[in-house]
Amino acid sequence: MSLEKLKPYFPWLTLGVLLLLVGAVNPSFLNPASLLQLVADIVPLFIMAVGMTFAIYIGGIDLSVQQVANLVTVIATVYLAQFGVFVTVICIAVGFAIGAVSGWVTTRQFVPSFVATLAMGFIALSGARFLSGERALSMNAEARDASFGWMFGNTGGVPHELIIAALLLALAWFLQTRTTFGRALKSVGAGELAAVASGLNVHRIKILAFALSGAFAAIAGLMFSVKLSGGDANLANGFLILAIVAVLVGGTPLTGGVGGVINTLVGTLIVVVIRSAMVYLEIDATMQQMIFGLILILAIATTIDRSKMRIVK
Amino acid sequence: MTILETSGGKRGRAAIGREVLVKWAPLLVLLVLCGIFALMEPRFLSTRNFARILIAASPALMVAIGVTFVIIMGSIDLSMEGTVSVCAVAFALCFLWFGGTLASWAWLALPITLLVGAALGFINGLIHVKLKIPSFMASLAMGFVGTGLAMVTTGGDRIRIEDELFRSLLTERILNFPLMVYVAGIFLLIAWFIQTRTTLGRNFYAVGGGEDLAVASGLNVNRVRVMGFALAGMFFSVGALLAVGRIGIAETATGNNFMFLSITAVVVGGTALWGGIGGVWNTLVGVLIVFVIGNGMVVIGLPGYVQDGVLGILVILAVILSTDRKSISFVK
Amino acid sequence: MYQLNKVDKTFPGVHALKAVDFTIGRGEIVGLVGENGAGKSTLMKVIYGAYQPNGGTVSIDGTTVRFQNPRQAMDHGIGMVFQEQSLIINLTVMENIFLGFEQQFVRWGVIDWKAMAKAARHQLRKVKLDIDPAMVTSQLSFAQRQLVELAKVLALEERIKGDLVILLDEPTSVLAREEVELLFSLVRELTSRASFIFVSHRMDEVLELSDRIYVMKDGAVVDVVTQAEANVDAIQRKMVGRDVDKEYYREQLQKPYDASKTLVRFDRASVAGKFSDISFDLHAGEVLCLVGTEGSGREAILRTIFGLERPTGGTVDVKGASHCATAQEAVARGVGYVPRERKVEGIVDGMNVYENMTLSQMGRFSTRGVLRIAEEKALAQTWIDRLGIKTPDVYKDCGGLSGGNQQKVVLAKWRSGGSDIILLDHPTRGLDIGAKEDVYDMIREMCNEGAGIVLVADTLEEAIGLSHTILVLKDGIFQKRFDGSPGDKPTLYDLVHHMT
Amino acid sequence: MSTFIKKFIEREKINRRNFLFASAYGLGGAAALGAFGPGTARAALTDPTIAWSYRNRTNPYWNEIVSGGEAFVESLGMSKGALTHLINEGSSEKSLADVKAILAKTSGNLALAIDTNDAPNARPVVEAVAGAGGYASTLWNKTDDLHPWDFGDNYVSHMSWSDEGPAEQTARILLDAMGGKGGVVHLGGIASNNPAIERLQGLKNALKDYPDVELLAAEPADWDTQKANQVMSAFLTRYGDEITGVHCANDTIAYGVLEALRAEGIEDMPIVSYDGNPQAVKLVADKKILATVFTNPHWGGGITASLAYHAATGHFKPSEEPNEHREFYGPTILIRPEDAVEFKANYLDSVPTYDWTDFWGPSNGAIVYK
Repeated sequence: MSLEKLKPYFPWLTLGVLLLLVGAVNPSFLNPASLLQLVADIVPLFIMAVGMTFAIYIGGIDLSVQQVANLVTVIATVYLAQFGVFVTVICIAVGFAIGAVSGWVTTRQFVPSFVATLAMGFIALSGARFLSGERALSMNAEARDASFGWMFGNTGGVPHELIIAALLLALAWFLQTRTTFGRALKSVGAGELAAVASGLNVHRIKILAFALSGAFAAIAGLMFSVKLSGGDANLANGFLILAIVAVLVGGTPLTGGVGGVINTLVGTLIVVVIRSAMVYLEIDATMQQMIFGLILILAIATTIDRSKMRIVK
Repeated sequence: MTILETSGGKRGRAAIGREVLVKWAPLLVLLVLCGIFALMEPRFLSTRNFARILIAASPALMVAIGVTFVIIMGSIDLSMEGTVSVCAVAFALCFLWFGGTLASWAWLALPITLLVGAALGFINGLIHVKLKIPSFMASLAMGFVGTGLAMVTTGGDRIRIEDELFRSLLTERILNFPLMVYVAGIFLLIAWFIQTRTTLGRNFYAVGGGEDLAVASGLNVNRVRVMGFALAGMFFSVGALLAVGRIGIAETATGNNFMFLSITAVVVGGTALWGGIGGVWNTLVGVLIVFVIGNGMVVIGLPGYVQDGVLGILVILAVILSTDRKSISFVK
Repeated sequence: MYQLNKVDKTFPGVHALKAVDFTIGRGEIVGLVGENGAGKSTLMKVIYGAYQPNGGTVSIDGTTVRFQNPRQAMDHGIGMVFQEQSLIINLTVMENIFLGFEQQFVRWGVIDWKAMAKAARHQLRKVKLDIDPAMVTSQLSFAQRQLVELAKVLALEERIKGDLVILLDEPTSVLAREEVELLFSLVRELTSRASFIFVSHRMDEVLELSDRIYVMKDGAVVDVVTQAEANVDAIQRKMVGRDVDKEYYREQLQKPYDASKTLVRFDRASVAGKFSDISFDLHAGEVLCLVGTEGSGREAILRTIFGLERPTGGTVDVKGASHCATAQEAVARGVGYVPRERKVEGIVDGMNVYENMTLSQMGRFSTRGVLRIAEEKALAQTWIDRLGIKTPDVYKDCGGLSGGNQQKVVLAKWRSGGSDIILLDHPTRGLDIGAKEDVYDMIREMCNEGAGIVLVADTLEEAIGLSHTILVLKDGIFQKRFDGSPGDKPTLYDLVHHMT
Repeated sequence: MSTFIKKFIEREKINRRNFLFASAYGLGGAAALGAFGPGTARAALTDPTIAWSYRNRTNPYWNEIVSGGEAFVESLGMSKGALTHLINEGSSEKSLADVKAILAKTSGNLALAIDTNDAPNARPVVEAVAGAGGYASTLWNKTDDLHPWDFGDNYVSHMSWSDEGPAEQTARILLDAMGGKGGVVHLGGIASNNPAIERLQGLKNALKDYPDVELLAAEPADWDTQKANQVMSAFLTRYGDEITGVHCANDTIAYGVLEALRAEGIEDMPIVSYDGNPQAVKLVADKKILATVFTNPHWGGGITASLAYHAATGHFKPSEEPNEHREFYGPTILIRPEDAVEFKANYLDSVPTYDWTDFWGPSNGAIVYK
């Protein structure tokens, strides 16, 4: 097999090598039960990263996801008692709407998505701070268990969180590969002008991509909120950079049109392995960030496919 | 994040009016904002308040100018938080080691800090160019490394710089403005000089305007890129010096919040993220817009929880107003 | 005196240049022709230093040289004027001229703008261009930019000791005829300063300008002819290895159109700033060609039909209903657009053959948004066979196909979707002769199937050869209409006369 | 020589046991996954890993907490390095993920001291630790409906500080210094943090007795020096000379305020703060700050780790302790200029040696919910 053919598998190889390296130093890391738990714990982050993939896939970026998730933790906590499990609908609708506005500002008003989504994030943050009354709120325990208690059970040893993540991934993958929308996304990411010249409604597709990113961020926020049984305007802090890194390490470059949600799965796993490995290998906490950065450079250098990048900017 | 410009080139004379308007739009936005805040709270419009805004804005201006050069090249640099932290810590350690006052050999800490910043930027550029990693990711990772390095160096401690001579950056005033504002002004002029009068500065525009074309013209684009990142790193270190001068403390957190702040400011000022357009004066206006909004909202007494949202809306509006919509077909 | 001696260049799996001998003397203009893939562009890249040959030698005035990059070639007086515009439009004219060579104007680290402007004016005078060197390049016309490029290359003159060799790669492709004439007379004058290598698809121009012509085929030089002995037919035969006769444009296949069936009607239509008061009817089976220079309004008319521009005066009807408001609507109503920038607007580089082919008609291959991919593949396979698209399978990334095959994919996209108003913008641009003929075949075929075609042709010959109707435009205003039935076609002169 | 070899042998033992656990999981396969961890059946742990999870190292407060944790570990005869640090950088997600990772690594053989970064995060952290058979003590953040006694022994204790009272005390000192009239501004912490809310409330309580003092504004400065600096600058524009006193939610905010005032050449503004960081104590001694409140983070950091450790090793059984031993307030010491020198000598220049098994001696009574 030539190097060229192996390229799409570089992210997987990187993940495998990382796992083996860490496992070689500390075999208990490869314990299947703890690995499964490890993966179950990053489900909210993963879902957010999957959503972000849509924005990056069309060549944009969505920096509002973390604040959308923050807002959603507050909404979920405040309205859970009133609406029960249907609070999900409100949360997703809010995420979708914020994403759609970001998309509209980007496509129709020509504000680069970097700035447009950052600014929309600020607006979401304002909403979260207002709605929470600037306090950390906790969910009504009975209401939480009644509506979302099932989320933390197991079926045949598989945590339900993982099943949700798998379903959402399947949905995203189906959208990406099997629907006209997914095809349109790809064409916009790889050749926006050709998409226009083929009569696609490019604006609508882009707005929808950002809206989906927002909706997934909302689901991530909701799950995190239920998991933590509460919400406040800072609860989801720390998600954003990791979500971006997960998408990029997975091999979906910022230029768009390449990669996809499966790549994001690998990327998220790589990120989480690096992070947990720090704990396993007892790396001094003050050095972790530096080492994370260095490994990140290595990981990206090995995972990205440069064949479609004529110019590296 | 790329953009395609319409293959125009035949913009008629009639379009010039609009172009001029777009060019000056950020400044207009700044003036209008000042006007609105002044109407709502007359105290906004005082020399002392402008001094306060400028004190707050000076470090950010330096960082934003640094990243402006990189953005003009069509790249992006997200390493500023790490670089600023490392430079602040390096400065403080050198400064204290050399004697702790500018009157002694400790002044050496100043050029050393600039070198540290430039070196970090240089490494950043090398990773980007040599490993062919897009600058977004390379610099993001380098940012982590920088913050981590500052953390390892200090172990999380804060280092106080008590030297009165160094702190005169903040305490000594000429014509109601503290020295650090003038220092920032001088570096702004230096940046302008680099941008307009040096080969390197002009080559940034060449790379941003058409990298493959620049290569074909025999330009060593990789060298220009690496130099651009090094120059950015040097300006980040100036930002670090001013940040330490303002608070008197160097710590890992010195670099916090500079990333989104500076890039927002650059874009609000009218420099295009896709490269080739804009410059340091745009960045000055952009930084001022962001800080005037921040200061103005507190001055007119907006509740805290509204401030983030208003900032978001105003930033979007400012960018919309300063975008030449006719010249671009899509933006990502 | 520049010389290539038995130069070889191989890439993995490809022998791109086979023992090529090439010489150019002082003040000479040498033409270089060949089909796409014949090795022209590889040869050029070797000459200006972008590629390093695997075998053979390159020598200048008898001294062997080896360039590692274009910059070293420039230092030896070899400059390149690129086919695509290679000026950086956000820089000033003088910056472009001296890009990469600013050091000569730097005093103590500072660029002396006055000195640079003075030097730039000197260069611009060589090409007889009287513009302010401090102007931003984006404000120039295409023709002016071409001259600036030439001036930029000529600036090498003062920097190097030896003679200049200047490569002109398709310099006329964006120029109107009048501008081409200007360029040619300039080049002839400049032979006192430099020698030129002229590369073009436009055979008549090569013949007109060159002292000698190198003909390439399959990576080798198959013939060198002098201007005196050259003729178009002979050269084309050498290039393709077969005859290219009058049937080139398939005139014998041209059938009368169905005048009773109007597809598009322009009635005193205008788009402010682009064209005004244009009237015509496009009928089923008709090829209507818009002739004019760049900016004469040809492209704007196409864009209007495709819903990308809105008429500001008069009416535009598409199939009896009002004009299309958006491109989506146009596509839905059967308009297909084959853009000039094939690689950017025609195909999506990064998507495979079937994905590209159904891009405009995904609705027909999906149920409630879910694609029926098996049907897409079947469709693609059908059209691959029908048009003879050279691709290993339907999964091939279109970015990796040759230009001709890319164009066939684009045409298949519209034809398979049943579009019956086809807008062709320079459909044969950059294609080799074989691929061009295939495109001509397809145009005839579409007409016979009842489609109406609006064509902006790559050359005037093409316009004359292909069309039933020719509209000549100038500065957005209608000049003259020709009806070109076979045997009764307007001449080149007729068209040029009204265009300029 | 002996300690080194002893540690080596101990470590080998742990690794061996971890390895056995790992094999058990491997063999058990999917069937074993459902019952998460064998820990619930485990009564006491031997030689548990001691970990401290906290926000960051850039805040002196957390450095003090950490020094306490390290002092405790050293008291057990181990080196400082034996304490595992988990830094969450202000991310609840990372906080939880790190806890899960270390639980998996140690197979639940863990004594964890933690501030969970955000109150809602406390529940999943405690549930995870309890589920794996580890022992946890929390500091500062937890929601009101979460109680150690609902988790048997595994959720050992929660310590917090009632900041309202001390903040009211400092406020009174401030308001007296202002002569009982004029205007005061408050610069708070991250708005949703409990201490931030309580410290502002303390000021408001005090203000009731000072009708001539107006609370001009209260803005969050996010515990951040730079942000505090900017907010104070803007306050100076808005209120100018109306400001005659500044109430800061903690010391790091006070530093920013002091620098903002210094830039304006204002040297004599009455300021009070909170936390009692060494640098702040020095400023109190210099009368730049009128008062700060020392919460003894060194002790807090040590005792939280100690509680978790000693419960884990069976030194005491948490479920047999009264509720006020499981949720209690930490100590507070008010520092004014006249106390500063003595305080500095007692607490900062030479850190007192604490008896880390005197769990509740310096504490301040059971936590009261409103």
